[in-house]
Amino acid sequence: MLKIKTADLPALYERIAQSQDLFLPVRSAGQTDFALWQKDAQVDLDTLKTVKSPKDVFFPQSETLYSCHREDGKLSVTPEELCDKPFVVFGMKACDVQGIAVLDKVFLSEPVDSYYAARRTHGTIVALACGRPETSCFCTVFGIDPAAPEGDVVTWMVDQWLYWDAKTDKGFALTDFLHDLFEPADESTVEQVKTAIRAIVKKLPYADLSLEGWGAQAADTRFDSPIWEQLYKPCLACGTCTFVCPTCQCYDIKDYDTGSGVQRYRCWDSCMYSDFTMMAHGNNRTSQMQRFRQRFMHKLAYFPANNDGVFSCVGCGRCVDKCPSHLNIVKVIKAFGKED
Amino acid sequence: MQELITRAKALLESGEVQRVLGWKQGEHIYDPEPAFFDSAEALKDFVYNGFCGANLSKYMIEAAKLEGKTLVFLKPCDSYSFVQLMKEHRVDREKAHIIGVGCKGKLSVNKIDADGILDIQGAGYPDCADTLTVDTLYGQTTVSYKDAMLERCHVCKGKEHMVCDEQIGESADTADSDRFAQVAAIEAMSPEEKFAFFQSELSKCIRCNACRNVCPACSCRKCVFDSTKFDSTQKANTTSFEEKMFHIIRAFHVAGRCTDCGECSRVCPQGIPLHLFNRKFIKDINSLYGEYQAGVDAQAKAPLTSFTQEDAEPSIVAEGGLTHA
Amino acid sequence: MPVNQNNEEFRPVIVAFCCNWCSYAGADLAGSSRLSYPADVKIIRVPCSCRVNPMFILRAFEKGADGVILCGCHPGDCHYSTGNYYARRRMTLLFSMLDFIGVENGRTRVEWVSAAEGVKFSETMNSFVAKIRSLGKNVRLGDLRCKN
Amino acid sequence: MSEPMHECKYNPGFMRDTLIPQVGIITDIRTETPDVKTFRVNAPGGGKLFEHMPGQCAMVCAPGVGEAMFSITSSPTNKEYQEFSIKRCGQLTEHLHSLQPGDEIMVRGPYGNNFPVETELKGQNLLFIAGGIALAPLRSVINYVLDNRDNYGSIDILYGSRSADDLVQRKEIEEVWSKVPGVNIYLTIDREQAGWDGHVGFVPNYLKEIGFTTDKTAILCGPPIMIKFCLQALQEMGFSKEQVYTTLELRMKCGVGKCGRCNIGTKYVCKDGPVFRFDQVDELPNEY
Repeated sequence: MLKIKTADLPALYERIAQSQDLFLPVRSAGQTDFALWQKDAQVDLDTLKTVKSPKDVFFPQSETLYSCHREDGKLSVTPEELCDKPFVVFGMKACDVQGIAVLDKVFLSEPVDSYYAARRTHGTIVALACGRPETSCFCTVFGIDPAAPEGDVVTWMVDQWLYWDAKTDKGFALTDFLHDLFEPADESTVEQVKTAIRAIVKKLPYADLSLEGWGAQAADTRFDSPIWEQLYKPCLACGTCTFVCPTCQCYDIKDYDTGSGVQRYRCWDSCMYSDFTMMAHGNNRTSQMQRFRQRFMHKLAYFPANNDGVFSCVGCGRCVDKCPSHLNIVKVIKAFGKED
Repeated sequence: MQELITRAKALLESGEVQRVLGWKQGEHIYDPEPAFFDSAEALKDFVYNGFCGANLSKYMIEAAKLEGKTLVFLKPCDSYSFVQLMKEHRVDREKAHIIGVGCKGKLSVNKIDADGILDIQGAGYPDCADTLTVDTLYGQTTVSYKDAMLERCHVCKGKEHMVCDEQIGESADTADSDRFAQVAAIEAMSPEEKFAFFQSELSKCIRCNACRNVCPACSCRKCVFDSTKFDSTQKANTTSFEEKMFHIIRAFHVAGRCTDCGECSRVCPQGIPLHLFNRKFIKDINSLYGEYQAGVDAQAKAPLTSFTQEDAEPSIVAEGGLTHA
Repeated sequence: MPVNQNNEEFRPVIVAFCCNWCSYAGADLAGSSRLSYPADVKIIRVPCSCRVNPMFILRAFEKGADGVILCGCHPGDCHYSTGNYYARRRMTLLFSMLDFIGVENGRTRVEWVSAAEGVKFSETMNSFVAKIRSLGKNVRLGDLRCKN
Repeated sequence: MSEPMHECKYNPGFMRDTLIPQVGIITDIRTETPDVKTFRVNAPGGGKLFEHMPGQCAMVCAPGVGEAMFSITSSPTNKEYQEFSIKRCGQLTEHLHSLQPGDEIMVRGPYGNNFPVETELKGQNLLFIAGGIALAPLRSVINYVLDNRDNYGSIDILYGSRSADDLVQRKEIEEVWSKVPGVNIYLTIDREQAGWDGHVGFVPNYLKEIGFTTDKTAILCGPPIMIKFCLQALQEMGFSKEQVYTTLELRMKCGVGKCGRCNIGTKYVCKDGPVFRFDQVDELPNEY
């Protein structure tokens, strides 16, 4: 276990940024999101939840897959270069790290998505334990411990110190590179912090949320429930919940004509959008109820059925905070809980 | 609040209305959701408090397609949207029973600077406190009601309902700042400053379309941004021009129809002050074509569907005739 | 850097939306009268100035235009009697919005050019191109993806 | 392909990411019906773009226009080229119909599962039922089966469309398929038409009129309404759902079960389908 004064963190950022890209929570125009560190960046480790999850470091909201050019009637396809440089993501919370584990199940399963895999190979995750969990947090429901995240390096903020504990080879390599910035630390301080965090988490309003009835079996039992018809009504069919979610992975592939060729890019898409399943001969989900149901059934039933019971929700609570209609996965889970 | 429930029950039981459109108790005081209630029994979850900011007018477009009458609760500013939708023939006045509900300013939990908010006292209606007491996981704190109010309430359009069948509850005019002050402040900036301001605000946009979908004026069956005929990339979030195009066109398409209800800014997950675009159009319309408030009069001619022969030429912009008017 | 340093080198891309009945005919007259205007101007014929949706203007900029000009019949002379009056209001508001977000306000212009005004058409285009040359390349409204 | 080939580090067995298409040349276009054309596609250097199995699909893309999934209508036993029968019904198909032989498009695939021609279907008597453009996916199976005639029992093909002009691959049906021993062809059109002396009537009704015995495995493909009534008819005849195969079609973008569009229940139609047996279809939630 190592530690560094929080006042010295800018030196740490600068050191990392000398040799690789560093992504961390940056405050800009009043909101905090993960962004590339620059000298004048306003790093914000106090905000518990960035608006967007850090998933877009690995799975960007929009990325070019390849471009096509036509010359003398001949088409050529130029694939976009894959990420080939190491980078660091600093300050991911336990739920965000689990979010990446969920995305891994999608993008690293056969056939592997090489764009995503290249970023995963080159990215080092420095996780940060949650100092002040929020009302909307319910990660423990999914077995996540916000006091001890997964990650290549795990860190804790205690008073004026950042405690640093490398866990993997990537984490050790990064620690070696920064070793002169640290001083040795005592594990017991961190243990005390962990205990304190776990005590707060127990008191969270959603701490006792029950997932009973969800999981693989819900695919059969809950699809036809009349509850959906009640639940979806306030849904505006916007994509807020999808785009702030650390596990939503649906994407669209589209063309952009740059005037000197066509760039084919993929961008996040939302199953909440009316045209998500629209094709030339019709749409198989014509009502918002069906689209709403698809989102939650996918997270709570279909995904676990295909992935050994792992839910495609990590309880980060972003949708709880951000839904314009105050509709969210907690209300969905609870609505079914009441009926059983 | 009890008065609202009693009246709603009576109307449901008499068969005069088939359903009630109101707000439903959430998990906390600060997350009520818009909801339809089909029975007197369901109304046990009905809630009306300082956090019921959602404008229910847009839901009336769907309600107009249902059998029978819908009872809807509209706050004074929501009623402007309803009148505008009547003007555009998107809602059916005959199928709506409107209760004009009082409003003393609506709150945003995002404006309360505290972690782990569990409960808030003083946010009820009609009894609201000047100071809200906020219980959090990390202790108690207070915030003044005014400081927690939505932006739109600081430029309140007044206590009058533009349309309603009956009125329940008192309203308060909560305006305490000039509606166009923010717009004027930006107009006074240099082009470089203006551009930098909007670049930093709009680069946060995640193109979730919440601003569009919540907007009572955005009621097109098929939005131009959903058309496959455009390659204007409905969902790509790039920090280049695309966001600006989206937001300018979004605001332009509602120019002259926007009642300035402020829902776009309320719902933006990134806290982008989207109302600035709409309000800039309103300010220009007022100064060029005469004062106009959408949603006041369903018969009035809208500024972008009318003209006079003496209208200003577009060159007025380059000549600086608008910003210094 | 709003002003381009090498004005001689800079060949701006100008899109001119011209109404079919007056301004396009005016452009024709300019051509047949051998009045010159820069080849940088790309004319797009529209049935009426009112046909021009704000999206057309923004998309022209997005795809690389450095200046966009809309030409229609003089107020009162619209082939469809009132189209240009509506266009006038829309463009005024749109230009004001562009100014509001920090786009140099000389990049857009509306001129009324009749079928008989070949000279005005050529003068307008010459002066507009000169204006855009002095403003330099459009960096604020172009899509980054179109820059390569 | 002009650029050097390196095996993709993350996708052993692939040259590059599965989302990246290959350039293909349209070498022949046949007009089948007023709104269906069959496109023959070769690799730029000649030969096939890839190997596939009957029932599999591929993404056909036109840069700047779009990309969509089409079933490969040619049989894998054809060693020279691949074919796609495409009906004009949207933006992309409109564009494809405007192309000429020699034009280049992009293709990626093959995607999805295939009809179990080498396993469950082997040695079986087969009954093919198709309506309209849906002959496209079945044609690859039919030709595969005919080219491996000894491996299968009797073959019955029931095919119908709106009119005689809308029968796809009519020449091949009449000149090739009908001449193969042990193959019975039943054609029908929806309405009477001058010059047509064959059967008139909807496919499900004709199916009942013929009344097949249940010692067969049926492969059913067509518009949803036809599928519904044909399945009913087959069940009335005594067929079980385990004896009937079909294909599903949903909006697809990635083709590899990641983009989420064709997700229905726990299945991704692009990856787990498009071929399903009816007892499997029954397990899916009812939103296809």
